[in-house]
Order: sequence, then structure tokens, then C-alpha cells
Amino acid sequence: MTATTNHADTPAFTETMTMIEAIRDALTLEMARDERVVVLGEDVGVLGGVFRATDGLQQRFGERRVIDTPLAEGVIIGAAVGLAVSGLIPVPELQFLGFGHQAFHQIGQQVARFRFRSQGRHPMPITIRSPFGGGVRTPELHSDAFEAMYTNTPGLKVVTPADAYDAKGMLLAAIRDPDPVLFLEPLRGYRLVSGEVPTGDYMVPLGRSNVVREGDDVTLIAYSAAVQMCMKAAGVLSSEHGVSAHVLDLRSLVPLDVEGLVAAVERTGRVVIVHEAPLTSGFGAELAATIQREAFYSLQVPIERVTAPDTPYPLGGTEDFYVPQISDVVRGVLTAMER
Amino acid sequence: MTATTNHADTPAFTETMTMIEAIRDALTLEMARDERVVVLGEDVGVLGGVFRATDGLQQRFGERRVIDTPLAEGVIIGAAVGLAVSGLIPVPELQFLGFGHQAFHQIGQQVARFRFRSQGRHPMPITIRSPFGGGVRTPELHSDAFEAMYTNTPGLKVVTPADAYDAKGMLLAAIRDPDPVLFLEPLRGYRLVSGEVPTGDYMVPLGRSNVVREGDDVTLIAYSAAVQMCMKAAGVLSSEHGVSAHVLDLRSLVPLDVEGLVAAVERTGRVVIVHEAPLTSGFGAELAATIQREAFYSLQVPIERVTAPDTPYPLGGTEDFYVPQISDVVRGVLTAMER
Amino acid sequence: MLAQFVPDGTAPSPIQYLAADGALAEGVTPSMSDDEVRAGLRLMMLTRAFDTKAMSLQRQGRFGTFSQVTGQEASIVGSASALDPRIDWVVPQYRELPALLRQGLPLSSFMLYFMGNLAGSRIPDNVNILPIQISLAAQIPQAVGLAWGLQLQQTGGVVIVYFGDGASSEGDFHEACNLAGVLKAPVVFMLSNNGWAISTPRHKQSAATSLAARAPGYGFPGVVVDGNDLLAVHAVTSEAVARARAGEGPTLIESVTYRMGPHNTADDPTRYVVASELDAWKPLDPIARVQRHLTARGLWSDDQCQVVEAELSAEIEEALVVARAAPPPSASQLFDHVYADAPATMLRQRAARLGVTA
Amino acid sequence: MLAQFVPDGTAPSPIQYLAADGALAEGVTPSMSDDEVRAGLRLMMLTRAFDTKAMSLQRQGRFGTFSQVTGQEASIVGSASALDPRIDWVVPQYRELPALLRQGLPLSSFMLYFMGNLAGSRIPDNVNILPIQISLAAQIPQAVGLAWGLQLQQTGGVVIVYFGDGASSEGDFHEACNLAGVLKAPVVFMLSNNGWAISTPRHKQSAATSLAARAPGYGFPGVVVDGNDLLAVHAVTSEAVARARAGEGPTLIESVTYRMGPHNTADDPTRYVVASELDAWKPLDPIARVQRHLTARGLWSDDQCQVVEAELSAEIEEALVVARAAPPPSASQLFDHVYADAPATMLRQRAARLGVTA
Ligand SMILES: Cc1ncc(C[n+]2csc(CCOP(=O)(O)OP(=O)(O)O)c2C)c(N)n1
Ligand SMILES: Cc1ncc(C[n+]2csc(CCOP(=O)(O)OP(=O)(O)O)c2C)c(N)n1
Ligand SMILES: [Mg+2]
Ligand SMILES: [Mg+2]
Repeated sequence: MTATTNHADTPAFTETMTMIEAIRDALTLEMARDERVVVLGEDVGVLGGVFRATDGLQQRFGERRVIDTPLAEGVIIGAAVGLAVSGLIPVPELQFLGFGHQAFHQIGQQVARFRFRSQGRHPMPITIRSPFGGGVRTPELHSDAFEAMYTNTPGLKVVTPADAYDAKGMLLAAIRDPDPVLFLEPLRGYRLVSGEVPTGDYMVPLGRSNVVREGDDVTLIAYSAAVQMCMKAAGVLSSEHGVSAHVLDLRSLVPLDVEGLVAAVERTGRVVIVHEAPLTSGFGAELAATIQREAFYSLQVPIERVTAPDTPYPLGGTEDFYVPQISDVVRGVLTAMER
Repeated sequence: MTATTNHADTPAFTETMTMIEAIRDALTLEMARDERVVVLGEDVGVLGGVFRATDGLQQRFGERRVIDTPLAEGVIIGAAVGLAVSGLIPVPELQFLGFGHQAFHQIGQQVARFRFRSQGRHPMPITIRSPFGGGVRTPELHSDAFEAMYTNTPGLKVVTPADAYDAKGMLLAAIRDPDPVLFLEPLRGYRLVSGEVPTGDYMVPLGRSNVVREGDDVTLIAYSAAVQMCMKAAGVLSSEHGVSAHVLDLRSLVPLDVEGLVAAVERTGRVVIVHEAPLTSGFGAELAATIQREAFYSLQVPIERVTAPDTPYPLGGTEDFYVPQISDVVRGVLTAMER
Repeated sequence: MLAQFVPDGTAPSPIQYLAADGALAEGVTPSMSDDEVRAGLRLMMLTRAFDTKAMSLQRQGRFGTFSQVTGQEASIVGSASALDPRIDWVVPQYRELPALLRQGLPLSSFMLYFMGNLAGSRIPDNVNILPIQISLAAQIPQAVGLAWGLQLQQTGGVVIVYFGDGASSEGDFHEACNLAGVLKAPVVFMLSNNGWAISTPRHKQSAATSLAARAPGYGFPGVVVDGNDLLAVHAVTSEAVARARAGEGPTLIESVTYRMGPHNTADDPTRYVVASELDAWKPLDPIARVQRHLTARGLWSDDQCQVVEAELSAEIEEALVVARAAPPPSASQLFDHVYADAPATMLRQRAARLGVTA
Repeated sequence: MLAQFVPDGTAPSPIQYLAADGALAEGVTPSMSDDEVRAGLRLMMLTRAFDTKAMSLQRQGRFGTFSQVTGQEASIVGSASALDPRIDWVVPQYRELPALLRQGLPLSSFMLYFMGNLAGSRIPDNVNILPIQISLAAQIPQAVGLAWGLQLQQTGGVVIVYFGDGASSEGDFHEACNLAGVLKAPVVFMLSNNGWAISTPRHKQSAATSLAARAPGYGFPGVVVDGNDLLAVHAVTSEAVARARAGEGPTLIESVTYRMGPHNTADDPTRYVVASELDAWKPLDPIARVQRHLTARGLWSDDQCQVVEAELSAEIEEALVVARAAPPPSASQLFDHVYADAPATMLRQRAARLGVTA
């Protein structure tokens, strides 16, 4: 901890923050900077969100800018469209991504297309925030990783940070982006993942991946909570198997950093993609398809995908059999190495 | 035309039918055979559906088994869940797949998971029929090919016929399947595509692909309306470019016929996947990912995907620039051949 | 019965100002001036003339699938005329051409849209409308959000959102009304009950005797108005707009009217419309009713009618000339307004589509 | 105001049979026999005891996130007791344990579910319930479909569907009620208005003074009942069930009650619940009310209470023993009930997961 809130606008100062604190910090900073920003959703006001992402915002910015809505995801997102048309910058929260299905028609067909449908007249500077992913024994439908279907939705950006620094910097970039962004927050990272975060204003540009570990034998490609898992797997691979893993954090699924992806693949020629969502048509499919097209002649072995199986997300007791574990990543890498 | 309706239950007799006629024939036959089958949806009754797929059903089977519902896709699908629990076999229609988004929460999280959520107590023998895909200058949101996101939904089967024979045989198989099936009908094929169809009862098993043209130089992989396009492209390739194309009709996206897919790829070592949906996270991504994994050492060149671009479906005047054309398929193949 | 809320056996009679013969009901004071009525009539007639034109263009293959307004002109024009286009907004379904025109949309732009040209999707700056909505009811939450945004920014603006009896069965209707009630958002919910949702008759759409009966369940008033009565629709909407502007919240207006033609150019209503019902509505035509009213008061004549019809037909032809002069659709249009700045992947796709290098 | 439907300024008083002190209101005839009341009381007490147990198991990490019924027992028990479990169905949200038990679900099964064991998701054959629903309001359309199916097959069965004041804001509520009205489906919509949706108070959920006011908008009656009054809830529900069974269609019951604890084990209500409001509800406890009523009539005593409490606690411990004896969760469970016959791709994934060859 190197700074107090007195120095909040001096980027040089940093503080240790959990991801949830970093997210809250970004929201607070941006609401203070730009009064067009409004936060809306279920329980975001008085309670400060079920994970406290919006804690303190209503006290500070008032009930007009931080609104507890009725319980209806379709109108939370649909109203955000209208708020954006009126000139505001809405930051709606979906309490869990599983409940984005209730708003799917508003997200996929309206938010994502409104700029196009009005041929530029009505841009949609909306940032939809939502926790997603599992590993923490939530009730049904609270843990699903539904990101892939949103990436099949032209007009929408889909991004997800893996650490606290990116959480803040990417959220600031998302809110300021003139286009709609689905900002996915790794639920299990909220309190577990923490790091040094500048107390001031900074942005992590959307659409650029990040090499979080350099290595020479195999390339692990991941995003969100899976990045931490890959880092741990890389540790095991190095210490127990003498395998040196290169780890790429995608950060942004749409737009995809094809250059960064190809560079990471070319580094080793062996690729393991890791995500929590089921295999079939998970985002790993797009990654593998892109890689085999753009880096075909660098690939020494088939791309492996380490993912959940094609089954519904189960109850907590079965969760660890479902969500990929470090050992699954290690096994995937060893498969790629042995070929 | 070799038979009259008098011989309707003798499979040996065939009749020339359009796809829409074949679909109607399957519905009629199955409703007559199994009185648990009920058809519900917007305008399916008196009107017989906006494309006449259900024409005559209400007259024949009555208002209790063929129901014009209020205009609300969520409850059409949600009610189908309850109807299934009660022991019936619902065949709901989504007037266009674009409006499946309104029912997305009921399809993805309920229909697809109910067997699992009740651990076998409540199977879901539901067949959701819906036209999809473009090429016929419909209004906005009527033409989108949203199939891929449904394939990221464990528990659901997703199938789509490319010709009249399959339309009838697969629909009969779908309705009789104990699991939920999303049965996608290629809108532009309804009246344009016709062929010899047995007048009696037969099934085309779900989960088996079909080689619709044998060839040696390149493998075209497609489903639904894109199959006809590939066949035409194959003709051009053969006559104008001396390229012999092998064409695989997937028929079923989930479950995927991996064996058939691999065999088709191994035949030529060059693969072009064709679909109408946008590139990113379209079903071509899963196909390419699967192929590079299962047939890596047979691939001579990168897999090409010929798809719509990552933009919203445009108005009619721009449609032909958006939906892949025969010339696009030819170009994709030539790219794969030149490498 | 143990129940505090029991549905009415029959719907209340719609509020009416003008009888079918054009006579003004006793004791009512119209909210429109004579000039406004004449302007309204002109707009209604323009719409009717355009319907005919569009139908024939569609038959010639020069127009896409199109839904006529015929029969519902008073409902749309009477309500839209209660707005101040400078600060108020119209959020349409797809059958509200005259409301868009009154807000300032050029007719040529509307034509371009139905010719399938993306240029027709471009809403000119300062025309306060949202795009035509094909996904039924999806516009209703958007309208509430827009009204809320105007309220937060204290612009004094009001939003009117149009939707059909069919669309009112969608969940979006409910979620939007409920949120609007809580926020007291300045929005008017204009439910065009035209008797049909494609082939589904109103009585199969809901068992409610009146769809306006839903309003109290959201904490605001509901009105049933004769939708073929320009003056009644204007009066009712004006009051709702005034309430909204004054911060008193939303109103649900059920405008009872009738779709006099097919659902759209792809539809064949003879398969399901009962001829006698259609015949019963014919004498209730909203345009003839205003014409009779004005004629009786010496403010309208057959001669005037012919002059206006000629003017309108010229107006339509002119708009058609403008629309036809627009650059033809091009592949590059696909990519122009997807994102503010096209990402690299899209630039590559664009280059490939246009046959150029990125 | 030009409006036929104007919202009430205040909500009607809920139907009440038992005053807070347990006295029966004058002129009412309970619909429950004394035996039924005692059985209902026992079930309410079981639920309360289980809440405490579940809370402590959760604190020990042996139970997942769990929502207590505390305060709402009369609402759930009174309504579920109006059903015939052999032919009628319960479609729950997640806070209706006693309704599931009354339908025949073993308590151990419910425990297993909350222990995260998929075996707890297995609904025994012949227990007429749908799975607990986490996706709010998604069960309501399903309940209507189920009721419709029972109607089509003329089983004589009725469906009761439970959902919260929060869930009633979802589009699914609207679509389901509207379809049920059209079909006259044999379904009872039981809206548990417990004052909160997590931290969102009822008055922010809707501007309607009464949520039952929505029923006429779907063409059927709406009732507001004192949800802390076992007898009133039973009477109102019995009437609704009888109407449904007789083919007279649905009823919307708004049961006004109060969530006396946190939303669930992950919630901290001190952040938002006003203590005075909570205090005001304490004397209205539904269990104490029935006990007072029975005591006054000589049908209940402290001694009996102790006996029953001991029995119930033994019952809970027994169920726990059964639940704990179940086989532990396994990877193969993931694959067992996804499809009737697992396709080849799934068999491969299963084999890989289990470390065996397909
Ligand atoms: C969400 C959705 N579902 C279905 C359709 C197909 N559809 C187009 S118009 C229509 C009927 C609309 O009826 P109504 O809302 O009463 O409007 P009207 O056409 O009568 O003006 C239907 C079912 C659609 N466009 N959107
Ligand atoms: C569709 C959906 N949105 C959001 C949630 C998250 N959530 C769980 S419970 C709850 C509040 C529910 O309130 P209510 O319906 O009144 O039921 P209660 O908990 O009061 O019994 C919320 C928002 C959810 N489970 N499902
Ligand atoms: Mg209509
Ligand atoms: Mg509640």
C-alpha cells in the first residue's frame, strides 16, 4: 500500500486491491469524472450489489444516478438503450450472467445493433457489467460461463479481466468506449485475486491481449479466472515436468487480438486453450479456428481445448469434476507435449 | 409423382414435395399416429403458419391440439416444458429464429436442462421448429442464422435439414426423440427446394451426416441452405476450375457426427466450411476446432471458413453482399487449393 | 367470491368525441384547433395514399415487405399530434408512418428503408424518433429508458411508444410498464388494438375484456379510446402527455381500432378475417369521419379534397424521386456503423468483401 | 381525468380469518378441519426448525446457499394444504419447502440438494412437483403449460405456482398469466409478497398499490390475503383451487407476508432492513398465531408443543442421517441425465473425465 485516497488522481500511486475493490474504484472514479454515467440494476443501490461492487456509490452519487430497479433483466438492458439515446452513459449490472438470458433479446438484437440500425444516429455507449463463471459453489445458473454466445453477436464487445489492475483499467476503458461492452467479471476472482492497482486514472485498451508468462514449450491461452489457473498450472509444469509454458491472457474476446494470439502461438507451436464453458461452441472453438487459419504452419500438434464437458453446470458437490482444474490443464499440456 | 395419399403409409411410394410440404406431411403423420403430439405457436392454427407449415392441422386435429397462442415466445416455450411434464409431446413453433431470443432463457436454461435438473424425472420430448437464415429479403431480424449459440447449450439437440427427404425424416425422428430438439428449417428452401419424398413413415436418424457429393480435391462442409449452395459451387468448380469437391451435409450440429466429419476431411485434406452466420463464434468455429484436433495430420492447408462478416444482418438491398454467395464459396475453395 | 379484484364482464365504452357521422359529441371541447384538425386530416390522407402506392411498389418488386396503416390513421395521427417534436420523442413499432413524418422524418427516408437501402435506416439528426422496431415489444423498455433519461436531464420531454395488441402480450410490455410506474417516467404507452396480430384475433390474445385494465397493476391510469376518432385520440393523448410532462407519470392508452387490410404485403387475410367484422368497421373509417365533420362545419369540400389528394400524390412522387436518387446499396455499408472504430478483424473482413487489401 | 381505469390510492385490506391474537374473525367458517390445522401447524413448525438447522449446517460449510421460510410458513402451508397431492402439482420458486414436503418429497432429498449432491435433484416418481427454480419467474410459464396439459388430458388436476414479489416483475409472469387467462388453465398463481427481493423493498418493485390488481388485466380474479394467517390462506386458496378444478380458470393470490430473516445465507439484511418494520411484523408471527388459536380452543398446550418439537427435531436428524448415507457426488453423475442416450461425443468426454476408455 503506497498511497492514500488523497492521492487518488495521481496514477503513480498504487494500492493493493482485490478485483472487486478495483471495480468499485473504477466506477467511483468514472461517476465522479463524468456525470452522464448512471448505474442501474438489481440491488446495486442501498445494498451496493450482492458482491458490493457498487458499494457506496448511491450514498455518494445519489438515488438518481444509482438506481435499484425492479427485478427484470429485459427492462434493465432495454432501459439502458433508451438512457443512452437520451445522452447518458448507462452501466447496467446483470446480477449474474446466467440471468442475461432474460435480456438476451435486448442485448443481442438491440444494444449490439442500435448504432447499425440507426446508421450511426444512436450510438450505444453502454457497459453491461456481470459476474460469471464458477468454482464457488453458487446455486444453479449462477456460475455458467455463457460468454461465447455473446461473441456471436456483431456490434458488441466482450471483455473480461483476469486481475485487479486490468479490472480497473479495462472497466474505465469500457465505460468510455463509444460502443457497447459486455464486461465480464470472474466471480471467483472478486476477493481471491488482488494486486497493485494505481489509485488514479488509467485505461487498459480493449482488444489487446497480454503475455502474463513467457515460456518456450507450450502456449496456454486463457481469459478471466482461467488465467490464474493457467499460471498455477505453468508452475506445476515447470517444477514437476520441466515444461516451460507461455501464458497469454486474451483480456478481450471481441475484438480479438489476432496478432497477439498468433505471436503467442508461434512462440511454441503447441497450444492449449483453457476456459470454463462447455466445449462445444465455447470460445475456444473460435480461438482454435482462428489459430489454425492464421498460424497453421507453426502448429506442431493439434490445438487442445481444456474446458467443461458438454453438460449443464451441476450442483456444488460435482462442481470440481465439471470446471477444469489445474490438473486438467497440466494433463492437456502433457497431451500436447507427447504427440 | 408415384403415389397418391391412399398409399400414405407405404414408404415405398414417393411424391415430389417441397420442403414445406414435407414438413407438413411429417407433422400430419405424427399427429395422426400419436395423439400426445400438440402444436402451438403464433398463427399456427387458423392461418396454418406464416409459411403454411401447419396448414390444415387445426382443421384435422382440432383446436385443442393445434393452438394459436398469444404473442409471447417465452411462454410458448415455457408452456411446452409444462406440457411435456404433463405427458404430452409439444411441437412449438418459433415464427422466426430471431424471436427465439425472447425465449432464450426458457430454451437454454429450462428446456435443455430439465432432464438434468430433475435427474431424469422430467424428460423433455419437445421439438422446437423454426425457420432461419436469409436470402429472401425479409424484414430485419427475420433472417439471422443464430444456430451457433444454441449449440453452446448442453442438453439440446440442434438439427437442420437441407432437402425435402431429410426434412420429413428428420422431423419425424425429432418429434419421437425423447430429448429436446431445435429443428431449424431453411427459410429460403421452403418452396425452392423439392424432391422425392416417401409418402409413408420413415426416419432419418439425428446425428448422422450425409455425403451429398463425392469428390477428391476439396471437402465442403455445410448444413441447411448452404448445402445447396455448396452443390452449385461444386458444379462451378468442376466445370470451370477442374476442381472435384466432396460435399458433406452435416444435418445435425448437436450431436455432431465426428466420424463422418473426419472421414470427409481425410478424403481430400482440404476443407472449406460454409455457413450463413457471422464468422466469429459461428458453428464453423466448432467444426474447424474439431477437425484440426481429430484430423490434424490429414490437413494439407488451413481450414477456410466462408461465412457472413461480423456485422448485423442488413436490410434487403445489402443482403447479397452479406450472405455468402456461390462465388464466395468458389473463391474460398480456390484459396484452399492455391496454398 | 373471496376476491378484491374481479374482472369486468364487458369492456368500458371507448372515449369518443366524433360520432361515425362526424357529429361532435355533446359537451366536449376538442383539444385541436381547426387548423390542427386540417393538418391532421392531411397527414391521414397522405398515409392512406402512401399505403396504396407502397402496395403497388411492393407488387412490382421495388419495395420490401410493408405494413399498411389503413384504418388506423386517426389513432396514430391523433396521438402523435399531441407531441412537441422539438422535445418529445416517438418510439414506433412499424405501423406508424405518420407519427414519424410528424416528428420530421422525410418520407423519402422511410421509402429508402423499405427499398432495403441502409441509407433509409439513417435517422436524421434532430428527428426525435427511434428506428422502426421489428422485434415486437422490444421498443417499450427502450422508450421507458429514454423517458427516464429525459426526466433525469430535466428536458421537459415526453416519450410516446407505440405497440400492438399482439406486442402487449410480450414480457417486455410488462417489465417496461412496471419500471415506468416506479419511476413515474414521462411516457405514454400507446397500445394500438387493431383487432389482430397477423391472424390471431384480439380475443385469443388476452382474456382481459380491456387491455387498458392492466394499468392499475402498474400504478398508473389506463384509458380506452375510440381509435378511429381523431379528436378523441388527440384529447386523451394530450391529457396523458400533459400528465407526463407535469411529472405525474405514465398512462396506458388502448386505442381501439381495426386493421382494414392484410397484416402486411405477404399476408392473405381472407384465410382468417370474417367478412362481416370487416364490413362492420367500414362505416367507421377515420378519414371519412373527419371529412364529414369538417364538411358539416363548412371547412371541407370535395373540391378541396381533390386538390389535397393531388398535392399528396405529387409529394409522394417527389419523395420517390429523392429515394431513387440515393446511391445504391454497397458492400461497404455493411461495415460503416457496426462500431465507432472498426476493429482490425472487421477491417480485414471488409477488405476481403470489397476485394481490396486491408 | 379521461380514464376508465384508475389505480386505487391504497391497497385493499387482506382477507383475514385469524387476528394476530389467534381469535377467529366473526362470521367466517374455516375451510380446514381441526386435524388439518394441527397437521398444518406441525408442518409449519417443522419448517421453522429446519430453517435453524439448515442455517447452522450452512455455517459449518455442510450446506450450500439456502433461503429460509421463516415468517412465511402460513402462506406456504396454508396454500399447499388446499391441494390433493395425488393429482395436483406444486411448482415452486425456492422458498417453499413445506409445500414440497406436503406433496411427498422426502426431507432428505431436499437436504441432499442443498448439500450440492445431484441425487437431491432427483424428484421421486409420483411426487407431483417441479424442481426448485433459481431463474426467477421461469417456472410460471411452465406451471401454465402443466395446468394446460392436465386440462387437455382431463385429469382433474390443478397446479399451484409460487413466486415472489420480485419475480412478479419479470416478463415471464405476464406472459404466463395472460396465456393462462386465455386458456382458462387450472392454475393458481401464488404471489408471495414478503416485502423484499433481496434488498429491494416492495415499493420499489412496483408502483401498484396491490400486485393482485394485475389479475383483471388477464381476465381473472385477484385476491389479497393475510399471508401470516393459515386459515385465511387456506380458505382463499381452496376457493381458487375449486374454481380451477371446475374449469373456471386461474386466480392470482397475493399473499402479504414478511421475510423475517436474511434473503439467504449469503445476505446481510442489516444493510437495508429498517428495524422498526421488522419489529412491527414480529407480533404477527404465523406459527404463534395458530398456536394461540388452538390453545384458546383447548387444542394445544406448551406440553404438546414440546412433544412436537422433539419429534420434529428427531425427524430432521433422521433425514440428515439418510442424506449423509447417500453416495458422494461423482464425475459420472455429470453425464447421466443430460440426454436419454448419451451421444458419442459425450461418451468420449465422459471417458476422458473418468480416466477410462470410451
Ligand atoms: C418478438 C416477435 N415475435 C414475432 C414476430 C412476428 N410478427 C410480426 S408482426 C406480428 C403480429 C403483431 O401484432 P400486433 O402487435 O398486434 O401489431 P399489428 O401488426 O397488429 O400492428 C408477428 C407475430 C415479431 N416480429 N417479433
Ligand atoms: C432471473 C433472475 N434474476 C435475478 C436473480 C437473482 N436473485 C435471486 S433471489 C432474488 C430476489 C427474489 O425476490 P422475490 O421474487 O421477491 O423472492 P423472495 O426471495 O423474496 O422469496 C434475486 C434478484 C435470479 N435468481 N433470477
Ligand atoms: Mg394488432
Ligand atoms: Mg420477495
